[in-house]
Amino acid sequence: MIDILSSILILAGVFFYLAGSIGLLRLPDLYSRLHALTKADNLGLGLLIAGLTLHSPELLTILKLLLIWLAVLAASATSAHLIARQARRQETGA
Amino acid sequence: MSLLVFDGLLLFSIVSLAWATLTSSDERLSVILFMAFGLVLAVAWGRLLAPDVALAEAAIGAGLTGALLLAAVRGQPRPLLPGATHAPRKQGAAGVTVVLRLAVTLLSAALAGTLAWALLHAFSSTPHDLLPRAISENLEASGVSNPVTAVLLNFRAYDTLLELAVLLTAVLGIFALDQATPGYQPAGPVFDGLVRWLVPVLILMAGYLLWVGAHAPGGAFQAGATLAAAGVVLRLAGRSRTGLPDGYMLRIVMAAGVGVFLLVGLTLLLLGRPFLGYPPAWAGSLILLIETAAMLSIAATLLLAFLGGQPESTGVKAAANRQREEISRC
Amino acid sequence: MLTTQILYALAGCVVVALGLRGALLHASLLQRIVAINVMGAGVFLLLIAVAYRGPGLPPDPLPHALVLTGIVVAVSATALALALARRLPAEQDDD
Amino acid sequence: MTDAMIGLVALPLTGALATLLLPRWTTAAAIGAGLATTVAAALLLFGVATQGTLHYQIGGWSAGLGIALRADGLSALLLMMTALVALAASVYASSYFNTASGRARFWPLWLLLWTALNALLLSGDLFNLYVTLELLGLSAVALASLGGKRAAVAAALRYLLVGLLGSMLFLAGVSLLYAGYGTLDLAALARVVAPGPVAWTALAMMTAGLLLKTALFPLHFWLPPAHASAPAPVSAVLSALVVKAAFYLVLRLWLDVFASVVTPAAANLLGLLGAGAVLWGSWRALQAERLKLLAAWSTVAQLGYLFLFFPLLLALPPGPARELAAGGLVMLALTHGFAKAGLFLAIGIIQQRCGHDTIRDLDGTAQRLPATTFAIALAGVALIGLPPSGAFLGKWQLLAGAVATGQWVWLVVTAIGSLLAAAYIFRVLGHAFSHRPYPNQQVAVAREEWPALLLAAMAALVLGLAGAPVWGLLEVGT
Repeated sequence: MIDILSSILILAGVFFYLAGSIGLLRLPDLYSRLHALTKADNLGLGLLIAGLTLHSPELLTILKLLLIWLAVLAASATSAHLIARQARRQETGA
Repeated sequence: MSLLVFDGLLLFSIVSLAWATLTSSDERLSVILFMAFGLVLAVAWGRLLAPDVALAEAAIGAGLTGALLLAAVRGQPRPLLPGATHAPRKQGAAGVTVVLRLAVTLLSAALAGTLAWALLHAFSSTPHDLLPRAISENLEASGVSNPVTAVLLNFRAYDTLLELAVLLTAVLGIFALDQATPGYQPAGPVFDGLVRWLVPVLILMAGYLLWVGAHAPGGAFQAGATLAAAGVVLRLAGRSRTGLPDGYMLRIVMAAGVGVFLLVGLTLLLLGRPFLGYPPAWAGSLILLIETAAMLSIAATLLLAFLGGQPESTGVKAAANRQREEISRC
Repeated sequence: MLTTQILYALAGCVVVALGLRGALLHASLLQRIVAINVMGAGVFLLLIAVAYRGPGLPPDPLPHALVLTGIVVAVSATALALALARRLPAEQDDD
Repeated sequence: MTDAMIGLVALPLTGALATLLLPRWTTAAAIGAGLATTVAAALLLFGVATQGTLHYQIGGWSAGLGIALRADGLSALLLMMTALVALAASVYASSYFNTASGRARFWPLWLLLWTALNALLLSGDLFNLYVTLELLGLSAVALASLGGKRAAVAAALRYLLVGLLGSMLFLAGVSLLYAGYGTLDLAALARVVAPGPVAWTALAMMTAGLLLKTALFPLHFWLPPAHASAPAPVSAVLSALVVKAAFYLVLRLWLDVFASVVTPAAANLLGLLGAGAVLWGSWRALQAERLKLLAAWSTVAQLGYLFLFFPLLLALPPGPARELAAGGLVMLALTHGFAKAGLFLAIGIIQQRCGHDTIRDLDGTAQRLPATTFAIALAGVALIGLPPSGAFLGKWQLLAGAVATGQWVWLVVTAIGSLLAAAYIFRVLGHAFSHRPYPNQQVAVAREEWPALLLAAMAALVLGLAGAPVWGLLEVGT
């Protein structure tokens, strides 16, 4: 039962990763690419980690996995922000 | 079967990323591809049951080397025309260049072929397990239960001592060349917010990696790289202080890794034991002591390499009397 | 013979060759430095493949330790090379 | 006595840390560490002479699991040469670097280089050798760039990249050997290695890497700019010791560890490359306009002679004739080490006193700097191979071996090379001794001239006249 649930979560995570990657390649401009990539990847990683926690025997491992997710969330949000801001500055010619 | 598909995909990514890294005409792109190459490589280390190496690759191979390379392309304006980073070629030499490229390509292919041929021969006999067996038999006496740490800090500690000397040499060489590059602009509120909690987490993580290295993947090098990463993040956020000590204290931290290692080795020699021959009862503590000093030195050294030279406050005097050595007389 | 071991080791050989080619051919100093790093990564791949003993079996820890040392040596050399490269004015690329 | 082996590595390394941490006492700490290291080298040489090959298991672990240090006659002799040359260059450097910041930069790197040389010569473990090669390469490059000018930095960078390429090839060979034989210990490897794809490929890759580092023709392109643009004491050690460390490894691998694997054809190839180096290096030295460049090209040529011995040693059956030839090889290497270091130090004095080292403008140097000119002349005697220099004994054995094995071509190469060497040395001396209306000065030897003079005298007189024990020592081990 747990195996099936975990597999579903991981597969769903992979689907979001795939969607994010396709978005990165296919979408027309930087902002929508960023949007697709970060949203999909954060969600994808979240589902992946949720799937993996079901397999983890120890609380410490689960905490570490959650920490990874939080760190990636924060890092990707920040870098998306920095990239978008830089692009905005270049557009406005500042 | 499914693992074979995974292996195939992974190896395809590794080889094609290496190819893309080396054939890109844009230096910046090349650096970014190299970092991606390093991260995929870290997955391969995980796959081959080498988690210690995976950690080091992600932190040092891809992470800090990538940061160093990115800092090196930072100063250069992005080339406007594709291929503008190439040195201008002389028209007449085009034919020679083609022949040269072909020759080098053939040479490299021959190298790969020969190496592969010899490796297949090596693999065709049963693997030698004398040494792995000796390592696991002596693991108990080594003071740690992670065999990689046992090799690095006990069985082959001498290699690691010299390796720390290599790091020290590199940073002394960098010091002799130049001052640190100018810092970065202060970060905006979003990045600054990240830095505020990320840096303490990185420091905590470094401590954890150092401690856990005795019995699980981790150790001084991964911990030192993580600590250095905290400094890199601080610098990128425009902080003037990157956590490095100043002046004389900095020298002590730089020398600490080699110094403590050497001191332990020589003390044991004076006590009638072999050089670096820890008594089994003390081995665990001595290794932790050495690793702590090594971590600080590694972190300082890697961060100094990222700064590109001596931090300004200590370096001003050196710049002022930059020496002119060839005196013109006669 | 282990298929996994052979596959990874052969990929290592290819990466070594790609790195060597790049190190010899690249006009850009920075990319030559990158190429040498790639070549080193190929050698590491080879070593870690040698250490692999199959699923479920503990790998040989010795090559792992060697690669860890190699990674640190490589970053030291890269740092020194980049510091030297920075002292050269960009407009006068050598060769 | 085996503790001397640890001392040879630990003393200069401690010295490096001391010079880093005691900024007021850099020179004193460095010279002190240098003296202590030299004493350790002498003790080791004595130990090897009286007790035979010495071993040390670091950490007390058995060889294979741990790292073994090993000193036989060959390594003990080279360690002694390293100590004497480095000590003399240290004394010279203490007056060459005349600012506090210059000294602060130079000494730690210098002692790290010394550490690397000693560690390399003592190491009995393949991967440990890789680490020592990298330590040697990085410290040598950092020192070579201390010239500070653009040319020095460019040459140092090229030196570094070539060196790294060489190390990577070496490491690839080491990995292959570990895959094939499951050991990194040189002695254990020598027992099990057998001709076959693994041994051939590994030896070829390691040799290729080392030939890059030892700058054997046609892989010498990086050497002249790097050695010619470094500060004088650094050039001395780069030319006399650093390239020779890589050569020592080739020798160790070919004649010792892989003795059962190498073939006469492969040795002939090394001999041919050596011949190319002798002819091309001497020719370029003759054409050099600057003294330092001349000395650097002469290093390319002199390394070539060492490789001429390979086909002879492979062709000679084990026995007295082979031992005589091997002794000749080592004698030539030792003589070149002392002579070239003396030459570079003497050039450094000329450069500092006159502000240049252009050969055309050296007229009258003999009057102004008689001791330095005399040092150049002595070093020249050794480089040409005139009696009573050690090089004369070395070349004599080379010729004897060539005659004994019927390999006449090496004889011709040696003759042409020696004539070219005589030409480039006398070209320098011709300018130096040419008369110029200078007021007669009293002849005195300045403090900084002594190291050059002693090194050159060692090469031209001591080794040749009192060098017989070298052959006796070489029977230890190999």
